Amino acid sequence: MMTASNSWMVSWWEGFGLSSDVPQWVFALLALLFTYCFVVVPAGAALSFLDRKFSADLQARVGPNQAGPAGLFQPIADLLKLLQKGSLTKRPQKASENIWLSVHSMALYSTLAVMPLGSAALLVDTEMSAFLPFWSALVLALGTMLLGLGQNSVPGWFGGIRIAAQTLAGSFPALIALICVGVHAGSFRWSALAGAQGFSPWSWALFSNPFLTIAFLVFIMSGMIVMASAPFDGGLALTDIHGGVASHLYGRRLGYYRFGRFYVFFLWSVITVVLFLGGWALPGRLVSLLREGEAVRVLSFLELSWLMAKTFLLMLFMIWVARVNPRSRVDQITDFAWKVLSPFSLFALVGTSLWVGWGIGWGAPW
Amino acid sequence: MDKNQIVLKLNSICSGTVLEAGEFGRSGVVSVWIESKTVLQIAECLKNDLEFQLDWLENLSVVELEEVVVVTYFLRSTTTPETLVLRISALPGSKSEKIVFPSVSSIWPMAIPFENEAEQLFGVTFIGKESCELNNKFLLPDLSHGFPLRKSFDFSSTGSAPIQNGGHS
Amino acid sequence: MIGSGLNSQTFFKTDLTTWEIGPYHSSLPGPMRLKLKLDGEIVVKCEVETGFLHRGLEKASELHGWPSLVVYADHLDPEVAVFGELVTCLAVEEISGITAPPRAQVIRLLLAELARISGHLAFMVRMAKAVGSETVTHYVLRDREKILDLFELVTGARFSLNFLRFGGVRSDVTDGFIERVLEVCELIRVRMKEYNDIFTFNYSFLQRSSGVAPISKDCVRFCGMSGPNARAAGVAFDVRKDAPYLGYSNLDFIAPLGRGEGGVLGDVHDRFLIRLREINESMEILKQVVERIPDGPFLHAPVGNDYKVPAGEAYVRIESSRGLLGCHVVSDGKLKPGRVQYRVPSLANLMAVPLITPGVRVEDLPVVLASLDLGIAEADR
Amino acid sequence: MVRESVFRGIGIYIRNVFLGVWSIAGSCFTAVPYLFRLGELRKEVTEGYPDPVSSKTADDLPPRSRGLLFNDIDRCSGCRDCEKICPAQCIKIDCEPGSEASKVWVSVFDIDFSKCVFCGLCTEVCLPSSLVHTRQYEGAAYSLKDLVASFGRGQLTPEQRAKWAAMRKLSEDGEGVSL
Repeated sequence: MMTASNSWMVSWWEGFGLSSDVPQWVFALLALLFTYCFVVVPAGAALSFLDRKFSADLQARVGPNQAGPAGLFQPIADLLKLLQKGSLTKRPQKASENIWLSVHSMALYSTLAVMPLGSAALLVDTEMSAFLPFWSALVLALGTMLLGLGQNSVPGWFGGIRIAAQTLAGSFPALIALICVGVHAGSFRWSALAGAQGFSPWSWALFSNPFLTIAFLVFIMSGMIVMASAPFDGGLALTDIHGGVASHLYGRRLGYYRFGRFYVFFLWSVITVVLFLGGWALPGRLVSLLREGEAVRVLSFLELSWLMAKTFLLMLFMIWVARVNPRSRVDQITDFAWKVLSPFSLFALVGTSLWVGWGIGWGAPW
Repeated sequence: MDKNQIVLKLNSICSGTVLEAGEFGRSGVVSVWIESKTVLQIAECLKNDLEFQLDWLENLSVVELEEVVVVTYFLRSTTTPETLVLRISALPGSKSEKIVFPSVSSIWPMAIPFENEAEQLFGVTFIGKESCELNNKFLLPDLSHGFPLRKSFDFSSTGSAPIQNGGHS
Repeated sequence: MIGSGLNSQTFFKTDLTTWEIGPYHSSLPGPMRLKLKLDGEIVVKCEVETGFLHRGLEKASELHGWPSLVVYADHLDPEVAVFGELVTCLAVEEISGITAPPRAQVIRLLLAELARISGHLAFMVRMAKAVGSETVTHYVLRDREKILDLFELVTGARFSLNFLRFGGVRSDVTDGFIERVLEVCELIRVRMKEYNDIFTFNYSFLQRSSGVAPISKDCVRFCGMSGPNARAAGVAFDVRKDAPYLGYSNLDFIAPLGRGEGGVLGDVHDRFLIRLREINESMEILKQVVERIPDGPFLHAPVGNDYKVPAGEAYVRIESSRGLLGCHVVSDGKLKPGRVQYRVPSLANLMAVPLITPGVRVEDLPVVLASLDLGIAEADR
Repeated sequence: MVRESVFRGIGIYIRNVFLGVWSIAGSCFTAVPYLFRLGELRKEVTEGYPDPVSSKTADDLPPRSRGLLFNDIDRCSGCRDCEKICPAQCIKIDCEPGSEASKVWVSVFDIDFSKCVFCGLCTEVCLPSSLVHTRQYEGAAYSLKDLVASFGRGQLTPEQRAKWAAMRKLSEDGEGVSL
């Protein structure tokens, strides 16, 4: 499945002068480790700082400025503070919790292989690769629900049930919106999806036809519902059910849980950027120049950083909506998902297929 | 409704209940002392009678004046500018003996929280109190030390001397 | 009592979940306990237990001399301390037959209205926190600081002012006070427009608050409620209008009533809007009064160690930011007060909680409790 | 219920969706000016503490603000008025007769800030106004003992006491003789 020729790992590997007859799974494992350690974790740290600074700016506050120059080491400070927290009640660690934690994280981070991080960085590029990342969103929701129900306390029970209802309601419109993009791009391969969009915004799938704009909005909102991010975080609400699902977590486990939620938030934003906002497409001339000069590493680095820039902007947009608006009730969230998002996503699907079917010209210039 | 008319009317309801009628402090409001047995009938009449229509018990305050425990009902009407102060009193036997009054919560339901408080702080039990889902029945950590708001309450039993100033020099 | 006839109790034969929200909980406005019976997420029965904050304020007032009475009245409701002081001073003045000089009356009125605005802003902070919009919480707290700075300028403390005395106020108003009051009024007028854009007419806040836990007129009559909660249900009773004190009678202002914009008269949205309107009314009062502070003495006579109040009793009521606050003082002519009893609006609001919460969802419980503006400190005394 | 026409229902539905999105977007955009600090009203207001630049020091506070108490012992007449009026009874005074009849030696004048509620009654009652509120507010301490501020002049040594007693008797006799 993995095309060794353009795998960027091979070029890195030869860069160090090592032989390239190593079995494929070693490259895959290294790629996964590399992506996790040098893309996902730094993005987590950077975004946790940006989120706090950005919310502070929104709310006439100063934000973190004590840890390091202008508060840059705040993520590290947060991590250290979290790790040294202990539990007041010496609750015995249930063995089942450790098993659950490991299984949950394996399932959650398995979609790293499918992460679309650049034209050369595609480890898995199958016909269904656009649908695979949904797996981690649903696993997170399942894990959160089990976490809540396993707490055998009333807040936990409420939190778990709310997360389940919310994820069900949110994933239907998200999948329909995804199909719209597939209809527009012709296939669900990452390379095809990204290839259908150029560097300039007019060539993005977002503006290629009005129905895809609706699909974009539906995809973002249903993503916030599936992830239970701020305006829709009834399940984890601090006020009425005491943090609901995660109220009994502390220290390392709480940090793990929070990073799991960040990972899905990050993954959802990367997918949205690749699907709708032109992914890693760089100007054609620059790409061809680098390709001739055999500078695959520089090309993949530039593509990755352009993708990350757009992803962070999109995440800040979501955080902006989260910080300003009040939280909705779970029945209002599920009503909103079933009665507003789903019809609009179906309407967008019909529209896009008619638009592409009748071949109305001014779509994406190939 | 000036003082005499009120006294006449109340006496007509159950004869001889009005012990004394006067003015409440300097406020010009009529204050009527009645026997504690007839509180329910008088309250019923005050609320439903067309002349009074005193349907809002604004405040129920319990005071201990020279060993006499006085329960004061401050009545007000939501329809007419009519106000009245109704007072009943009793002499407690000893420091820890409870006084019993009929409860007016069946007529004025807003009296329940006040009666709960009076029960714990003054030892005035109101019989026939309506049940209510607001219970402020646990104001004091433990009720074994007597009734705090009575003058005869001695702090030695609670083991902590009170901070007090003024008036003892 | 539950809306639809079909509820899970009859259909699935499940019994009700009981859940006790203990004295400390992030959704409660103060230390109180709610014993809930839940059918799924909908509250069927709710029992409120208070008394956790009983500190024997009235007994303490009896143990100390007359000057300490004002210091204890501050802590009746620590958030808006002026009202406790005002009602106690008016009661003692009525017993001893003295009246505060006109300048002191106007200063008291100014401080009362500023405390009302600060109380309503604190109410908005609790509402925004219950609904979960962080940004509004920070904006409103920042604006309340301006009023607390005014308090510190005039009285020396931000919350427990200890500024009113029997027969007037403790010291005169500093000269920069008048400009700063007008400045604060102007600032709040600008901010109110901004709150309306960001919070009041926000669609999801409308969804969270309209039609939730309405208070009917007979519930107001049953619990003897007063203040903004009663006026939101359409019961027009305001002590400043019906039993004027401190010269409120010659000021033109209106006591706003609930209009049922949220669909049902007296629901959470009405209670929220009425407090915004009351902030505007208080600003109008401040503007009318602050230019025409009459000059003259600000204190009848200094209050010292040997201050005695003639024997007698008095019951006085004022309109605090939570409702009708009454104080019954009995004096037997000695150096210490005989008995001080406070009639508190929050007791009536607490009595209404079990009546309006059946049928409310668990998620809306914090919003309902915040919308009633319960002062647990004054309810338990 | 009369069945409304479908199109009216759709019309209301679309209007509600548009209304919702418009008001949410509206409230989001009111927060944007804060992002770029536009105008005087939208600067950040939190102050770092202790921050040399922005945090308030004692003299930024208004003149009347009631901070920690200070008693100028030379002007204090030892009249104990403040001790009597204090609701928290947190002032302890111990006086001894001074070198002349009119003078008083205040040996102990302790204010226990763990009990003081900063109500200001003592400063109001103090005739020589030697007891005043400073604007200092940093009163944190590691133990309850450190919270007690003492302004007294310290116990008299027995000889000192005897010497002053003799001086007082002398001045009394002096007056007796001159009469």
